[in-house]
Amino acid sequence: MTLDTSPPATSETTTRRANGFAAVLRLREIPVTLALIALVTLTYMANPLFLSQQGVKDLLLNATIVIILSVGQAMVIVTRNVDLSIGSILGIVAFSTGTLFVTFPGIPIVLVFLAGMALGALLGSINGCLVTVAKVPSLVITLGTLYIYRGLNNAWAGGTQYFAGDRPDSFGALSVDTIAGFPVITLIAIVVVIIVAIFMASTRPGRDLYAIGSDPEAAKLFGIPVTRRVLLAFLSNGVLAGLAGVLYASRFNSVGATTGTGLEFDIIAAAVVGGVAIFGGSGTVIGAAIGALLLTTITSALTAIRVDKFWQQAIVGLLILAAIVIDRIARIRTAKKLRLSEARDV
Amino acid sequence: MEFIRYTKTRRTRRLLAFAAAAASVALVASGCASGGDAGTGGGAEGDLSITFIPKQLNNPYTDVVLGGGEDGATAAGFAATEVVGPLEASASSQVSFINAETQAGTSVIVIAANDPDAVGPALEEARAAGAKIVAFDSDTNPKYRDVFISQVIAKDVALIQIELLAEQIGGSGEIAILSATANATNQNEWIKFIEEELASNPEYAEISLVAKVYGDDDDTKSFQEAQGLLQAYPSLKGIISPTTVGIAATARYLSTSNYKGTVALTGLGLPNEMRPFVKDGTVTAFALWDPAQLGYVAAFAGKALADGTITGTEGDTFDAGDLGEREVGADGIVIVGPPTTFNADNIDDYDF
Amino acid sequence: MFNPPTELLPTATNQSGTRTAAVPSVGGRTGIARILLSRDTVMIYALVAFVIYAALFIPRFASPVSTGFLLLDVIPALLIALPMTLVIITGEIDLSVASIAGLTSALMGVLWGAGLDIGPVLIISLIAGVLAGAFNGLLVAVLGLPSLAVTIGTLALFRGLALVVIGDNAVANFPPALTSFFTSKIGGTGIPTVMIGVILVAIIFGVVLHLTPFGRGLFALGYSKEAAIFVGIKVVRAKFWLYVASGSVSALAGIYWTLRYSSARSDNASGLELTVIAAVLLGGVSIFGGKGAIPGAIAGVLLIGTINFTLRLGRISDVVLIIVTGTLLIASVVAPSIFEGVTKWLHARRHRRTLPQASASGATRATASGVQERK
Amino acid sequence: MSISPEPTVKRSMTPLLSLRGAAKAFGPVIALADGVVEILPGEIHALVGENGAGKSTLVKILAGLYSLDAGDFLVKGRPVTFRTVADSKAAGISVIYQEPTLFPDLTVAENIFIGRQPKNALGLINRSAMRNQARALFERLGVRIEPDRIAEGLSIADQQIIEIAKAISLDASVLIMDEPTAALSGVEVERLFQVARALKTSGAGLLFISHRFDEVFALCDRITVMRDGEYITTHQTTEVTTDQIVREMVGRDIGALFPKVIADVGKTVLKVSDLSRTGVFTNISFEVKAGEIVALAGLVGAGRTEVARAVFGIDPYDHGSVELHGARVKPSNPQAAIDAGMGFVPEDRRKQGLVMDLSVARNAALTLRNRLSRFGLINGTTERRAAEEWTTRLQVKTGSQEYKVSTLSGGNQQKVVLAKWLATEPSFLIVDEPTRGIDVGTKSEVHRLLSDLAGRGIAILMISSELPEVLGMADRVLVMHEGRITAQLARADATAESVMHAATAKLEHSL
Repeated sequence: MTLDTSPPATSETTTRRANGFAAVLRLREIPVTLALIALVTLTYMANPLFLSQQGVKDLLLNATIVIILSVGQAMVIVTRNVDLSIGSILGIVAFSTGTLFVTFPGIPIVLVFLAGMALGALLGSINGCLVTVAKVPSLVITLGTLYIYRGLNNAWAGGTQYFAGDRPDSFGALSVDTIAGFPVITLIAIVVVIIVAIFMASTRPGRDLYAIGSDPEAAKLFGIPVTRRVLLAFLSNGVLAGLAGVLYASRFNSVGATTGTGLEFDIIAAAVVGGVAIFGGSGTVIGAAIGALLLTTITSALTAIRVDKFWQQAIVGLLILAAIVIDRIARIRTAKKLRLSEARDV
Repeated sequence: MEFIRYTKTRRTRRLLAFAAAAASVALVASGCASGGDAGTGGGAEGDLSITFIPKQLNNPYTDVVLGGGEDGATAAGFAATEVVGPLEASASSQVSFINAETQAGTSVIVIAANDPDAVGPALEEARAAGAKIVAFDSDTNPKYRDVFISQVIAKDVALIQIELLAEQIGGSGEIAILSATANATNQNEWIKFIEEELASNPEYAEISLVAKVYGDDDDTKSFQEAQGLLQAYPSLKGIISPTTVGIAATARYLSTSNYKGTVALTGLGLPNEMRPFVKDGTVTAFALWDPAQLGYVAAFAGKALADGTITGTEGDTFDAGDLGEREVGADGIVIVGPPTTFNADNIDDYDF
Repeated sequence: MFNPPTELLPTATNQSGTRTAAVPSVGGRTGIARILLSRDTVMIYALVAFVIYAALFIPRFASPVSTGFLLLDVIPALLIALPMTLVIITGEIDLSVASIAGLTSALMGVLWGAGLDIGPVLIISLIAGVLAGAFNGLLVAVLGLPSLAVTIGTLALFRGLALVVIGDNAVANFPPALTSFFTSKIGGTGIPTVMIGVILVAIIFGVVLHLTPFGRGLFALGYSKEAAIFVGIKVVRAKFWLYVASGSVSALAGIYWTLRYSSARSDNASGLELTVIAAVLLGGVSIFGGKGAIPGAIAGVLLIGTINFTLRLGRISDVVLIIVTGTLLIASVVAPSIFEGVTKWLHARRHRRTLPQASASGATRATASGVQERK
Repeated sequence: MSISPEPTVKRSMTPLLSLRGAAKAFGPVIALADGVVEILPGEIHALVGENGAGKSTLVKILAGLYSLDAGDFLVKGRPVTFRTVADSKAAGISVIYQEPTLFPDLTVAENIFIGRQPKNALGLINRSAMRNQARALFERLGVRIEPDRIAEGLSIADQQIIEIAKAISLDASVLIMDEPTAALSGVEVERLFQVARALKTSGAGLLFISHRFDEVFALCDRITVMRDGEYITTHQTTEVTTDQIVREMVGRDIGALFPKVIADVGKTVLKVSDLSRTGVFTNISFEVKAGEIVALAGLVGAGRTEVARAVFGIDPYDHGSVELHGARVKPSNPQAAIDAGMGFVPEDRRKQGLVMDLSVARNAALTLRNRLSRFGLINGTTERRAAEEWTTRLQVKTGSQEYKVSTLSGGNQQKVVLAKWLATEPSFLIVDEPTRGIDVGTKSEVHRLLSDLAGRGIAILMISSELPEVLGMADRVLVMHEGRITAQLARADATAESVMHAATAKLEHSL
């Protein structure tokens, strides 16, 4: 990963005012995109099968669920909050999906999606309510609900697991069939990313989320409905975690008590790698999605080039640290540039 | 065979767990519940109690084993039967459960060890307090237990798997193994025998084992390992997965990819999990012993140990209820029975 | 010693010229009442109450055996909770502790497996912990990167290195004398011998936090970094050494873990970070920094440990434990807010009743300081 | 969306805003007992009063942050009840706080239009329209700020301008400015006033809250005085004097605001030689002698605070040296500076001077933590006693030493800051804006204290943006401009003209 390519983007800001804002945002996504391209290219050169039809499909499928979760998490992180409970939400929704299909054979798939997202929304909004009403940091609250939701999932599921065979073939086909080379569930993820990206970049409530994360006190003074907006972020995150839970049930074989355990840090890592500032206010969901794609691709790439799998986690760790450092460097450069342009103005 | 009862117990236990969870959100309630429960768990003088500690609760295979275990315990005449264990299979998490059982004065502890050594000191303490230790499913270091109830003769399991696969891939080509965790005692033993057989049996001269990967008995991880295998080894002809989680995850991947039908898969699986994959042609045949028997025999072995009928030395024999008499072999190992092969013709006859 | 000069300042000439803003009643408690009602003291009451309850009503709980098993179980969390308290008080966090413990354990296994003497093995493993902590400290304190993100990174990195070092192997053949020492008890008390060391470490951290200038500085630092700099607190240095301390103690916990279970594996202690943080927060340490105490944190760890142990004695599923832990954690942080909210609401109601007539007469104008006089 | 106030000015006598008998209590504390204010169209109305007089509460009521417990609130003749900030905004009221509240991560344009960004046909935010409208606003205000840059790093003056632009774009008929000039220097204040007058001409009403009487008299049409949460009176500016206002504010006559006593000047305590930090300040050399108050004057951003921070070791410097009593002070090490005998009362009391959530005692003893420890351990009793010593001496008004310092008034907080530094017995004290945001009563107390300290042989370096304070208190005035010392004036030579000239001369050229 190098920094060499950022200067063109920065100089553009000064010359072309019109694109300034977008360029600043893009800046944060450039390193991760380049890293992704480099990774894919190198792996492809080492093992051409990596980009075979099946290879690409697998890459996309692996990333799909993580992408959806990262996008949701990015919405929460932008408001200077965090949701650690998503793994538990995903687990409980995935299991409820399995349960629905078994309990009501022939239930329309659309209904299952809606039910999963509704359950996710409920769990997400419980997080949101606790965070906004009790005014307690989300890290603590969602650490608590991480345990509680997981406990409920365990209590509910016990040793029961539902398998792919318990679900209709058409449901499983969502993660098998492709349209123009893209698996159906990946297309769902892409649609989600686009919708959320537009929401975050180009609607008033979306921009409010950035304002809240940028300075919560100022947001209150300014009259932004902070409580409602933060609640919205948690709720949306819940909905997306719910969606991810349903898709998980479509893609993987078994859903049970431990489904989705330990996902939380991977998802936060994906968002951070994608340039979402951990203290809120900046970063985009596109970045988070690319971050998710990068992290899942690394896993596949290392396997494909037969690198000792023990290195995998260490490399992911290094990548997260690299992302943070690069983000800091970018920030310092931007600040310096602004100071210079200010000096010229005076 | 008693597969039917298992389903019932599973549901009952689930209900119990749910009720307990609901009741205990209030801390006091949980304390009360534990107080009430403990009375039965402790056991009166002379009554024998048995506790099963599986690798992990809430795992379908484990549930079948435990179902058999509970039936066996009742049949063998234990006054109290308990199942405790961690929710995640980690090496050290079983220790505190063993400790609690030691304190409860449980007569027989039946354990499937996540790590052969990590549970050692705790088991020694339990023995010092008078408990008999029966290892089942996955052995501890032999010095820490009285007997080990093995599914089958390890070599038989290895041979049947390689035989099935060799048949499916036509006797030649690259194969790989997708195992559970790398230090699971039983897995490694089977893999060792598979490797030896490949090296020594001229029938398998054309077959080469190119990779061993580990899915940690985690569905997602096994799934991705399977996927990685096929990408890294394009000419792979077949996969052996000697673990129920691994084979199901791999089957799921194969059935959803275009490797379906071109890459063979076999190993050890639960018929209920594997049924759709056998029916859709992803898997031709796989093997497994009857897991319920494993628990069943373990309970009877525990009873015999507690009664003093056997001590776990080679040549000891004990009555195992419906399954007749069993003999303790070398190293205190008791073999349950031969593995069964499941295929499209017979899979519907089984329900576990 | 400090010796102020006498009679320096006449200053403020007239009392009425400097009207104090009314002092709100909150925080009005003094001295002993404040200590008796503080968040961490309440935690200690809760712990004592629960232990008494368990001793009375849970069969087999009241025995030295319980003490032994319980303490052996909580020692790793107890150890790590100590530096974690200090780190959180400065407003930072360290999520990599369990990974450092795992890395230490893996390293011990490999070194011992390679035939080194146990002495060097222990020393090298401890040094690894120190270095891991220093690496965190470098990134967080020196480079000023956000600790939450950094330690999520090192959480993965250190666990990854543990895997790189030992792979999927497990090393178990540590000297029996040593491993049995780690599970031995002091006489018939049931208290594990290693608790002596743990208590020593706890005292060191307690003293450093509560009785030294450095500790004073940490509280100030947690509230306001700027203000801390102005009184000469070396922010970078303080944070750096806290992370080193955190790494070192995590390494100790890793060594303990390895020898107690006599098993060195890469996945040892995984997930412990969340348990520790939950316990520390439960013990009254504020995630915002600036607030907290070592006794409270210890009480938090012991409370969760005791509940855990009681549930196991009663053979109640871990499911209950996770739900109880989560609920306690949320309740402990939400309860004060709700309490505050209710108090405010009650006040507001009382005032809505009294105020209209007050302002109508235009005369009542009592402020809390009560020294107002109108001219 | 229209971004300009109504072009036609209707001069009706219906007040834009009128509040009578306003009351607000927090628990047992009555913050406002009888608040009265009335703003007419085309008027700049001043609200003055000591800290704790209830001004901030009143502003927050107008802003919709607090709800009224009692009182009549009319906007353009109609009674209103504000539940949220949005209600207040909808009624045409805009508030600019002392510290601008911009979102550092958002762009300038977005900061202006947040929550009501122009939309395109699809209902999505139209960025180019937003940018153009922002640019148009800045043109009207006669300033050049790039709408697409992020707000982080903007000067306080620019941030104020953006706040004003925001208010204008809201079509606000009432603009409330809570001490907007506190952080501004002369030129910037003048620019702000121009904008304010322009708004007034266009028919808006402005409420201006300030502690600086020169500004109040220069700008405002009427002045409302408050004291102890109550309305006292309203004057036409032309019919009243500063003295009278001050009397009404404090309810008594106040002695000289600047009780300067010329002390005997002793030997050099602080010697700064050739101090430079690239891009911040260059070749700074000066001395401060025992018993002397040296003022460091200049515009905000001239580098005054930066020099002080470097001297005290908070920031590094590239070259040069700092000597105290002839011995070099280690750079970048505040503890070394403290040990050598320096103290620093920083400009931002809430963020830098105090740890707001700690008790008065802990705050006051924070500087002493090393000295109070024996064998490395601190004795709580000794600590409290040491803290009490100085807070008592400075007559800090607090119910208990254990109260959080955040519960004290601004003036008393500043006394705690002074107490904690005086407790270290400094021989050299830096005071940065020592009376910012403090009421008149405490202000003169602080001035008396500084004078007294100098009289006792302490060398004092005072940074101040208030010219009267500089001229009234200083024995010598150093003026900084763009990181350099441009003038050194003796007390006799220091006049408003000479100081301002040195502080701005170059700037005028460049403009």
